[in-house]
Amino acid sequence: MIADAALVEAFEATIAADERIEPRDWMPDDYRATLVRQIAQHAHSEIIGMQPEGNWITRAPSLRRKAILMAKVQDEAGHGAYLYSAAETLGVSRDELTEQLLTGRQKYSSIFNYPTLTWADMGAIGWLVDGAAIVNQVPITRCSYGPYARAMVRICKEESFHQRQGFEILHALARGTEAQRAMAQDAVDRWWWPSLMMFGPPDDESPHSAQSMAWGIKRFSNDELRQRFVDMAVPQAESLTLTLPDAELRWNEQRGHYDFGPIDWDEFWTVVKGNGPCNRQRMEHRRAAHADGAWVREAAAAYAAKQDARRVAA
Amino acid sequence: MIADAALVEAFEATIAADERIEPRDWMPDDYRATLVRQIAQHAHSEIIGMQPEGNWITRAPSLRRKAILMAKVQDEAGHGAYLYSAAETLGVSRDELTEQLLTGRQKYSSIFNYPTLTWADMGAIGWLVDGAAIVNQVPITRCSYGPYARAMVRICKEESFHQRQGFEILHALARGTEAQRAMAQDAVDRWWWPSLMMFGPPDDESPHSAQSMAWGIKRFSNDELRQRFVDMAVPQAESLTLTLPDAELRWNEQRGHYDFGPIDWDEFWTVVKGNGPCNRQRMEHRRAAHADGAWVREAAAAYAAKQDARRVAA
Amino acid sequence: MNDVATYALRLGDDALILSQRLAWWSARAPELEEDLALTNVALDLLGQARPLLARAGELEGRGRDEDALAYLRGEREFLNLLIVELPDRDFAEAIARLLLFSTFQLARCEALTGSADELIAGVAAKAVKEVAYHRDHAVRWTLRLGDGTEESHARMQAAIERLWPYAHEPFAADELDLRMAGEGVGVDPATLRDGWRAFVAETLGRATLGVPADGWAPSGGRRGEHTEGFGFLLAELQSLHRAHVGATW
Amino acid sequence: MNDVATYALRLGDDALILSQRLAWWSARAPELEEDLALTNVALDLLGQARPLLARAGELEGRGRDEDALAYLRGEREFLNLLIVELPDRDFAEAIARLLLFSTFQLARCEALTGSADELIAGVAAKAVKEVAYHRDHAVRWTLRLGDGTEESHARMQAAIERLWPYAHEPFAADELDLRMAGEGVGVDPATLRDGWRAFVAETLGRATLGVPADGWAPSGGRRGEHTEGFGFLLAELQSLHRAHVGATW
Repeated sequence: MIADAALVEAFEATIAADERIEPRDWMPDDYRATLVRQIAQHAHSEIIGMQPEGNWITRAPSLRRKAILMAKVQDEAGHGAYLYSAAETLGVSRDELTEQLLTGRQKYSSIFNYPTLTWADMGAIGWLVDGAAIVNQVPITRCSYGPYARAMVRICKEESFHQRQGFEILHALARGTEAQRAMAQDAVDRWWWPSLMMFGPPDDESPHSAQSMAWGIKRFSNDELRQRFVDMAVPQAESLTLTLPDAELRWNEQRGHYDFGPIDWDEFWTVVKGNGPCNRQRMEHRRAAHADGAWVREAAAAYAAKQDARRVAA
Repeated sequence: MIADAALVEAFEATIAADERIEPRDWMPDDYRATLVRQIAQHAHSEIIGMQPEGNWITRAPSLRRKAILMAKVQDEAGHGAYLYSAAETLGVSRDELTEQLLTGRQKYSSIFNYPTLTWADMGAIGWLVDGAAIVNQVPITRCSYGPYARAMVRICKEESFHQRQGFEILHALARGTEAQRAMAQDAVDRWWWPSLMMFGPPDDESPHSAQSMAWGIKRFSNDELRQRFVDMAVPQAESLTLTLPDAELRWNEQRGHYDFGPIDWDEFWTVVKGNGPCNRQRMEHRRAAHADGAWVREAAAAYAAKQDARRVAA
Repeated sequence: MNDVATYALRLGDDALILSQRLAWWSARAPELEEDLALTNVALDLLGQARPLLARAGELEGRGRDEDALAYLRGEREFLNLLIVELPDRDFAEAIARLLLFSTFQLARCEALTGSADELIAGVAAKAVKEVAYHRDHAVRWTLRLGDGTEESHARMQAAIERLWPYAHEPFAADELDLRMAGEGVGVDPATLRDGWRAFVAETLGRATLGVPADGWAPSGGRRGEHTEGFGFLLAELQSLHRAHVGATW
Repeated sequence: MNDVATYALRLGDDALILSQRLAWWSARAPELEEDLALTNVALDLLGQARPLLARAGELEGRGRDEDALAYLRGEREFLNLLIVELPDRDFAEAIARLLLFSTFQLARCEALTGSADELIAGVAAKAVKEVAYHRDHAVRWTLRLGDGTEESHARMQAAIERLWPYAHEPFAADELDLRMAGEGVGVDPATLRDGWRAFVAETLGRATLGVPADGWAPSGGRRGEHTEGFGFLLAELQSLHRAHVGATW
């Protein structure tokens, strides 16, 4: 089917005016596909992201921290739910998306393929990983696709709450015992570089970015966002009295930004391609939970069908 | 088939002379059945008895204690193996006996239906439960059935080693911190009465005992053995500086024995009938281990059959 | 510990330990909405446990706060009912436990809103709404599983059978319960039994499930005599806290 | 810690953690004889671990004994290989791990009998016989499972596939390994690889099992970067000891 010229024009005018495309509006197939891919990946990241933090819920070191962590992991499930709903407005069902995740055809953020080795990782994930996510996501609150933009407003609000909680965890550790302080530094050492990788490959190797920018899905380049994150993180690290594991990190008066050392893109691609420390574990866990729950979902469907039939009969 | 009078006479003469009946000797059906029941119950007790102590192997508080406990639980498996072999000399296979255990047609000692709640229970089980077992079993080293008597010689030697180790655990705890001492006393409080029940119902309610005595399978009555155990345990408790939970316990000069309070036989029968704290758990655990291992046993059998076939073909 | 402190600790331990068990379901539930729902229940329970433990520590007067009581007691010092500490072998067991326990807990909370101890009364008043939701949630799933597929029916029936023995302990009043009921602080749980039974039986009936026969009725939680799995639960719960003696988080 | 202490700790941690995992099989093995056999292996390994940890503590000179090292280190301080810490999901995995690890361990023990550190040499000399038995045992079961039934073949192949990625780490020498090899205390594990591979491939072949393709090769154990399950193993192992600070047992 060839798109009606008037529809194309309307779509482009909406984009140009920085207004929102809504589900019932006409949109190009590629625009739709790009959004589905991106929203799905984002939703899957929330779902898979529950695992590394969920790993510490039963062992949280105080009841207050336990409650905060449980609520955070629950928020991630909630974010996953909003985002799947946003994707559904584009005509894909949650079942299809789940299938794409479980078969590995759609990705989730590689950051969740690193293990959480100590409690301090709850702090580092909150501060750095959620921090990077916020930098990535705040521009999406102005995304051209309405449902995605609106989901992101709510998500960003919660994420910033999470980021503050992560910072507080590290803050308490950094001012705690020698062992706690070492734990905090170790976590930051392990999570810093993977967090920088969250912004994706350098601009000159990021093929889809230009089109996404043109469509108002993406607002800033990977490298711009990465720089923004570094500039934000460095003074925060100082206030935590923790160091960032990069000897080349220093203020560049001329650029008005922090310079930082080269990123190990080999590691990035290794993890993206499935060979990070936890890729297999995360997928196995999700597949097992899905498989273990099959009989429950079937029961719910069977019950609903029976209820419908009873209603009709009555 | 009516037994030849000469065979009966030879059997009775052997018993009368306090000599041993061996597997190839003729014996009355009831004698055989009694022995099978008793040896099987004893073997099953060793197997089920691995669970309450196995429960603490991964948590033992020092590497030395861990090694001792692992070796002890292993000895129990070994005792089970000897005893099943002894029972096999009477014409029942281990598979049949396992089946009888798993279907609940044969019993195991009720003492293992109590839970091990703390590390001190490793001490109390060694000291009291193995102690009671030894008092029960030493006379069986002179049992009229040769294979059972010989198995028991070896078992008693190891059990007395275990008893000493249990005593040592309690000794260390009783001389340890306040919390350790409390843990030791608590364990003794919980295991004392169940240990007294291990000798079985009072003599006037123990119907099978007379025949077993006549056959030289049993040498002393339940109450005689129980008294022997109490007389042994009281001074040991004193040397541990722990108390036994019986206000009526005192030396009776006239009898030359310790008097002790009434046993709660309702509790005994409740547990025997399957309603102790852990009856279901012990059986479920054993059934699950057996079921989970089925494919392994089948593989071993299939491999052995293939090997035999290859040998024949070669 | 005095009576009221012990009573608060019992209530708090029930909530804390069930919360810990339910937290296991995080990222493991059969569907996303259920992950959210079970975590909600776990969070509600944790929210109930914290002030109750704090109250117990305050009444005890030895300077133990909620964390000291949660993280630094041993197996024999926890006073929760056995039913809340059992591990879930499948989703049906999680639902069966929630049905049996929350039906009891709701009745207990309703009674405790009038407690002479203000903190207990306050926690109960807040918890009534929460636990009513837990019970509704359990009922909805009991119906779906009981009257769903052949497999779900069988699993749900098995779960109810497995948990039923542990559903007697909550109603067995001991002397402390009776003293607390007498003083208007607590409630005699035996008085809640008929209502509990009626509700559970009606729910199971609607779900086409049978009410198990009464029989074995294990107990001991209130005396700190727990199941063997409980020590492993505590080992996990307390591991990090105990590894850093005296640290703050 | 100095180099030799760290080296002894690595060897000791490998043995300690595998022993802990194998101990799980107690009262859970497929048959009684196997319960005895797996416990034997676990006991041998524990017996190897103890003097090695003690030696590490002695060389460190800060007064830590075998128990301080086993019970009072955190997740990031354990230096065992990842392969020994993985939980067994079935008996095939227990056997696959024992085959892959004990074949490596035997070669390492043989090399270490000539260690310049007398304690390490002594432990290795004693362990050679024990580990040869472990390997034989693993080989016998690999044959039975691989060439047994269709199910056992599939399970054993799956177990080998699952563990294979973790079989690379033992041979990846780091600087400490090379220094220790240079000083005659240790062995460069890379030199053991060909022999290991030949033996394992031949065994798998006899068992009608395929040798997996090399690929993903996780590592990190020697730097204290473990799998997420490891913290739970430690929580259990250390729970009682940590609950009683300063107590003797």
